[in-house]
Amino acid sequence: MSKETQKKLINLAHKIVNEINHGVDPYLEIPIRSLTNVKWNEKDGLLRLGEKKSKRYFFNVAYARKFMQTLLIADFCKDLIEENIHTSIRDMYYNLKRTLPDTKENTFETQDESNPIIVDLETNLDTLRENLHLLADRKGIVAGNVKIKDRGDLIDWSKLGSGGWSIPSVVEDIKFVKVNAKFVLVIEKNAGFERLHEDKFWQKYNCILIGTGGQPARGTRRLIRRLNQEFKLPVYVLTDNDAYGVYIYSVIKSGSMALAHASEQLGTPSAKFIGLTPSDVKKYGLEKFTIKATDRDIKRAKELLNYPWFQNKEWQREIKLMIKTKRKAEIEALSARGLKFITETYLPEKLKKKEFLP
Amino acid sequence: MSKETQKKLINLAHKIVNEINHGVDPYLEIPIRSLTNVKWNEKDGLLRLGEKKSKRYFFNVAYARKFMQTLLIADFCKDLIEENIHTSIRDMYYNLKRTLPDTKENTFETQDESNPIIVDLETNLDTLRENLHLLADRKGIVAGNVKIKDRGDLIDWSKLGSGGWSIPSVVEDIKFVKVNAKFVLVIEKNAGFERLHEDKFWQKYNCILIGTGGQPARGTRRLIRRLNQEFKLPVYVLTDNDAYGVYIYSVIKSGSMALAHASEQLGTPSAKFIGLTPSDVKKYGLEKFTIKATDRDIKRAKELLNYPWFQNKEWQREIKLMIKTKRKAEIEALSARGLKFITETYLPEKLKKKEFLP
Amino acid sequence: MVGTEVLNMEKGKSAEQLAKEQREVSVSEFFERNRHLLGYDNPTKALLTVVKELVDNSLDSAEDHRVLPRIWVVAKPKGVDRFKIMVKDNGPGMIDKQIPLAFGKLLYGSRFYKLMMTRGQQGLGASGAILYSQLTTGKPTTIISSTADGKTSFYELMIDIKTNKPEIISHQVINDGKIWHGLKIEMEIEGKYIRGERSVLEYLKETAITNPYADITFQGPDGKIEFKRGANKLPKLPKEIKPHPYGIELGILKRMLNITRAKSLLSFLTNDFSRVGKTSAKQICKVSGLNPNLDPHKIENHEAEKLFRAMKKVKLLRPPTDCLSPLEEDLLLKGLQKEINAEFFAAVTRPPSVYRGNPFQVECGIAYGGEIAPEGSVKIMRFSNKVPLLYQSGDCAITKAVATTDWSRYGLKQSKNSVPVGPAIILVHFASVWVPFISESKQALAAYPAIMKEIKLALQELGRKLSHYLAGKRRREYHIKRKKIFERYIPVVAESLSHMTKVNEEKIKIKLEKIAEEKTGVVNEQGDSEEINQSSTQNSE
Amino acid sequence: MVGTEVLNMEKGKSAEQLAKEQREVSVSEFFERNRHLLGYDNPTKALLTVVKELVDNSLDSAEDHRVLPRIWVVAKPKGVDRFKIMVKDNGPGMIDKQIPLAFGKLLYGSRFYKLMMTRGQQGLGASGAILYSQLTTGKPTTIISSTADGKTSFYELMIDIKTNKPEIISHQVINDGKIWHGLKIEMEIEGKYIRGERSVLEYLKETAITNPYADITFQGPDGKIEFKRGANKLPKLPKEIKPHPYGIELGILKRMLNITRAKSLLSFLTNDFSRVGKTSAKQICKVSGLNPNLDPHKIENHEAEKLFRAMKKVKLLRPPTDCLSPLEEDLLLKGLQKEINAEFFAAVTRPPSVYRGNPFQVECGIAYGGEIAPEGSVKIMRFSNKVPLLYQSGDCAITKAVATTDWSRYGLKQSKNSVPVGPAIILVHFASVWVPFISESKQALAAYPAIMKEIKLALQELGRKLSHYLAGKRRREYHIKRKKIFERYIPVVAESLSHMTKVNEEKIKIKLEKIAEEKTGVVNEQGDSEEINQSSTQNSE
Repeated sequence: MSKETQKKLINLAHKIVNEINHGVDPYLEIPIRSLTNVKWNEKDGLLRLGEKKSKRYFFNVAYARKFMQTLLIADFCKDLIEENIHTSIRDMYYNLKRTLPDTKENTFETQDESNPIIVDLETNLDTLRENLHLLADRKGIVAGNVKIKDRGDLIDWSKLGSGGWSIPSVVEDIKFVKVNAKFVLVIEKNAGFERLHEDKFWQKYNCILIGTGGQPARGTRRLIRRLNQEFKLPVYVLTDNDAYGVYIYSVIKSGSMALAHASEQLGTPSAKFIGLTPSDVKKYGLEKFTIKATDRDIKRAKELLNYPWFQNKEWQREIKLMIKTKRKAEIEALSARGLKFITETYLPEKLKKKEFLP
Repeated sequence: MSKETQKKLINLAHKIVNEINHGVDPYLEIPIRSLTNVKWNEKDGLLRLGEKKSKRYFFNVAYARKFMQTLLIADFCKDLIEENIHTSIRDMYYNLKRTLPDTKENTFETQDESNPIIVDLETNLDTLRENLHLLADRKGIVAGNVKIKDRGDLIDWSKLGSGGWSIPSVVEDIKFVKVNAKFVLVIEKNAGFERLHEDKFWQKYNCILIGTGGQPARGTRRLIRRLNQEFKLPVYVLTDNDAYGVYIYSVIKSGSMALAHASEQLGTPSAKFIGLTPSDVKKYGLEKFTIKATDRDIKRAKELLNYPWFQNKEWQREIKLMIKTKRKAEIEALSARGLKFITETYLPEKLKKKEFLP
Repeated sequence: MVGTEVLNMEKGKSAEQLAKEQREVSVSEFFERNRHLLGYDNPTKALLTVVKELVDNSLDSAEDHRVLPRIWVVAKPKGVDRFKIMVKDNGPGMIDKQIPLAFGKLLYGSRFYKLMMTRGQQGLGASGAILYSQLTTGKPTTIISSTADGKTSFYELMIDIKTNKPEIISHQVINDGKIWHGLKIEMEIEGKYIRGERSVLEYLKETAITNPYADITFQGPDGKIEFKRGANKLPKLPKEIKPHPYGIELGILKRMLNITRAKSLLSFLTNDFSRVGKTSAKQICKVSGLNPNLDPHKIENHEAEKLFRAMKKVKLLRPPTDCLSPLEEDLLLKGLQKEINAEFFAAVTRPPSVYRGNPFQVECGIAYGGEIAPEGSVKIMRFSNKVPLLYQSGDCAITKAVATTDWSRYGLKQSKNSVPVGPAIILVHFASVWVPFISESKQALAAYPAIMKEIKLALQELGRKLSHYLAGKRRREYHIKRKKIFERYIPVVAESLSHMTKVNEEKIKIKLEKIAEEKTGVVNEQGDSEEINQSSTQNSE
Repeated sequence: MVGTEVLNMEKGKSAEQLAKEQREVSVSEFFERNRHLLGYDNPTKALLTVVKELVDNSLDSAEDHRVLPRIWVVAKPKGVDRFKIMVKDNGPGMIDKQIPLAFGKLLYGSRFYKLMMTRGQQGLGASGAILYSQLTTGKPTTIISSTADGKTSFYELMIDIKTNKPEIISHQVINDGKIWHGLKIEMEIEGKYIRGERSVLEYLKETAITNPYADITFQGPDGKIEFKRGANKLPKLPKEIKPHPYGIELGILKRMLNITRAKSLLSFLTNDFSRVGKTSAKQICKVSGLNPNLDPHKIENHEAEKLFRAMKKVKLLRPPTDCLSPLEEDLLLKGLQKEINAEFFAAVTRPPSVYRGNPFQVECGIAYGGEIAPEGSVKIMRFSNKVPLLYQSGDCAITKAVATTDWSRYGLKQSKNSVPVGPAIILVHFASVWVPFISESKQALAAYPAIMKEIKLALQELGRKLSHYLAGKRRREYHIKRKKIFERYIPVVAESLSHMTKVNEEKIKIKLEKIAEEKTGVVNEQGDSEEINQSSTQNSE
């Protein structure tokens, strides 16, 4: 994959030099990533980039700087691939930052300038940043009845004691040696992961437990997809009962606007939502343990209501309930019913009755 | 440890009942945790709680609520220990929250109310929350030439591929089977951990690599101390060059004000600071890759200047330089000198020349 | 002077031509043109000003006469933006031949020269209203009066603008044998009637507060409203005083020297000034280096200057303060209580003080709670010589003094240097022989330091009274709250303890309740400081 | 009226007693007491007011005389808070016998009755200053004048306060044969000299801007400062006009009917008003239902009202505007240019307009950039009839109009409804026969809708001129910047491309520079919209 990407980088450079040789204003063609050009593909259940592209000419004051920055990053990534090293996008920013001669202007002023250019390049070349040898942050943890091989090490996810395996940024090269599990349970919070891990939930119910620590990192999303695609494991997602939690589920399932070009690698359309739902609050009598939703929560929930993949009666009912009650609840609220309620009652019941949201 | 703590809880309850039986206003004695009562013990290099205590009488409007809350938590922890389960402090909050009869008042309104009461109880009983079976958040990662046994699993920290072992909240019960390393390198950032991990730095230099992901969690601090105490491994800390980074180092080394009662379990007084220092910025010509320090950074740096364990000419010079230049720099700024600069030049040179700050 | 600068001399006017064009302007013409100076800026304000000037006159004359004022006010709409205004009083009335001058001539009155506290001062009140009436409607004003001599005078009057003299449209004296005293004045004006702040009604309500001994009936567009008398006592009659040497200016001193009846400087000083006895007078002469026997009329310019300086140097008693007629706390309270429905009232009257040689006195009152709206800023009612001030609140020394007093110490919420917030009305009354208004519309007091100081002292005293009341109220509430707190927590504490110790829960509860009973019998305030700085500790995970 | 309400009748005053106390107040006495109405609130403002009144008089008389004004002003300290003020002009001078009345009597002057644009109007300027001088220093004022007749008059004058009549301290006419015209006035006052805003110097500087044809020399505590003449042209002489029917009030109409020389209503209407010809007059009579042949002196009250209403209904031409004397754009620009160091100047003179029957005209100017401080709010210079207004800026229609104009459209920064920010001075001149000040201190214009509208229209026109200038400036700067941008990035782009493709770096660079040269020859603005919405995409890791 990386070698192919390297070739694409060089071709891009040749195209531009060719234009310059013909005295033509050189340009970069970048797919538009705004609402107007991101569509949900109903067939595969993923957010996808459309066909609309914009041309960024170098000799246009509005784009000259971005044009220059894109070439800087392209050149940098070509070298990374050549030397076969990976680097974080932050390291890259520092490595490329320098002052333009006779000015006070830098090639990049802040990392906020270099981050979107990476996505520009990914989409222009139809590749992923992993193939450009750029790493995003890591934060996921995993445990379960799985053995893998990574960089020559054999790692048993069921033999990690009270700890877990910290999921790296790039999981492409992981080889699954043995996958002896029936489903994947993804939990938004690391504290929840620990609770379930302590109770050996993954052992009792023969599953793979993944803690995302908030919005899942790319590596974690990719791992979930791989387990789902390669071993046909069902994926269940457990988040807080609030708009943010539903959004996390939505991203795992259908991909995100910002990374629509990578949905095919990162999304898991068949994922199901196991909780917490607004109905659960009522069902388990947790009303007193809810928190007032902020205006921002409500605004976000209203946006969720319009997502194409939530156009079904179950989600419409739940999200509307969320908006109506103006309350939210954390996973931990289940502890009000007892500390082991989540592992001994809530999850087993949901799994048994197949009480999932689509 | 936990059983002993359980006994202490019951004794406390008996003491109070005894007072009530004698018609006396019952009270809790809580060591004061403010500046006036936290002292740095020069001999062992740790922050320690002093002797000052305050008495919280139940029949004092200002303390009645806290008194009630302390007993609720004490009773809850006694049960946890009895049933041998652990729980997060968030789960505990939800479990104990309820509305007082005939009022709109809850036993706890927010978690901000229950968190300090836990520390009250820890200090009153002279124990740690781990012994009360309460878990804090987890977020550290480790890799290196070490084999451990945890909950019956044999885990090899050198065979975790591109991932790492996620450090749990409680590391008390870990058994070290083989520790074949010469020192511990603690890194503030997970991205930095990954960079060094990819270059197999721990293998080349035969060390243990620990990523804290910001301010280290209690479990991570405890693990660092155990490696230092039990295997006499030197500990070197690598953080950003800013007041926050120095503070992280300070907490690892001497403990924190808030957890002064736990310093003996969490602090590593012999830890050394390997970088980034303000002098490094000059030495490696990184001036252009620094960031303007905020007023808050400067305020914090001025506070650091007064810490007793920084009363040596090296730290005074460095912190004053930080205040004077009003600049800070991230670890990643080293990438400006090349992506492998940190692993191939910066760290090896520092280690070789023993260029550490005390 | 510089010949080259002259352009078209043929077109320019010569000094002779210019001289011919000069002529005298009558004071009526001046005020007709500048009627905003008298408060007739627009129809809304004009309606208020007319009522105010006439009612102030009525109150002044009734007080002069030592009768409890009884005043009738009518404002009757007459087509678009037209009103007929009638004000009638039970004052002494006016003798027949005096009426035309008193009402048909501007700057004519009895009070301009007096150092004595009265409402109107400059002889511009009623005549100004008549001027406005004829300017906007062209109609004469009707005046009816009797002095309890069995005769009643009827006048229809206008003002001859060019000469500032009364123009009598009709005049009758009827020997009707009715024995009454009082005055009734009726005029038509251009005006607009509003409700709320700065309305006629608000003016009358505030007047009723600081004149609680008056009985006022108002018949307006919204029907009849009565402000009943709340006290049967008049404030003491203010006395006229002579000027104090500290308060006069050089120009006035020279004029006094010119017109005095005294034959010697010494008698001029002792007779024509307050607080100058023989000893002080001699000392002034000595300091000035002038002979005490000098004829004051012959004193030269440079000598007058020496005298002027000497008068300011010699130590004298403060001016007498019987020229002031404050309401006193008792009447002020009655006024507030009769017009405002509140739970607490207090009033403070300061001793008289002096600014620039002028005696003045500040009093203030507060009404708190009850039906007063708890939201928004405290309402400030400002008065000078018992007259409400409705405009220019922001520029007034009273508002500034209220805003710069620290009310948070007395239990009201307040942002720094702002009017406090809460369910209160604060009233301040400034009484003086010479009120230092910041403009002729007479709606805001100038913030002289001496005045600001007195107002603030009065407000602080008032604040202490409020604070005392609120503290008592809080203390009572605290006792109840305290007991409730313990009662609420006891079951939880008992349950936890019982669960841990296996001691009977009910037993613990009963014991605790007993201790609670003992502890809440008296307030235990000293306990609150036993735990030090608990809240400042941090908690990091 | 209500017997029981009488308290201590023995102590009260009878109507007879009260009547005896009444007397007339002279206008001088009134203003002595109320001198703040004339601008003598405090020593600082008083010094400014004295200079202002005297200089305004001098400018008016020189313009009347059609000479280019040349004015000398001296303010000489005389001990603590004392100043000697001298103002001398080259106007027509004043004939000897006129001098005492013109200066020694308040409300005496030539301009009060005229509908014509002049600086002073009410005959209170110089005499008010003399009154203030004698009140604070007790000294007479010296007046020296000649009318180019070979004689010079010398007067020492004071004002007799009780009678409002001149008091001549000394008088001499010297037959010196010198041929000059002009007037010199010298007085001593209590005053304080300050610098900066609201100072004598600021007043003179602003006066020099709107009177660029005047030459003013000021000898003050900081030495001699000259405001040199910048134009040799006087604005046109304003003409006196008769009142317009739309602008008068009922009371004034009645007075005019009373004193007219006309024998019939028809001739009254055509002779005594502007814009009323025979046809209009007949129409007015018809609408009012009055006989055109009626003797105006015999018109009754109710008839006058009918006439009044008819006058407002009949359609008439706007009043003539030759009573106005605007500066016109040319002189305004010269004034700004000679006193302010800026990079851009513009001026706008609006056509005359009318409010309430009074003709008025607005003009404005702007100075931008150069030495004007770029921080803080734009400085607003306000003028009425060429006289600077230095106080009460916040209350003035001009300030309000500036704040409510949207300057961000014209290139100045501005928060909503605030004075804009930037390196500019905005000048607004309001010219009218009758300036609607909000108070007698004559420092702020009332915000009548018709006036606000005209000022805003003027400012908008001015804004467009500024905007045009700034757009040109920006365009020039943009061209340069654009070229520089490409030049800056070309080496980086060339290096990256060369590194990736191995094509010679220098070659790529030269080609790119050639394209840049072509592209920056003309501005390519259409390209800026080619990429859609790029910046709104998010980036999540």
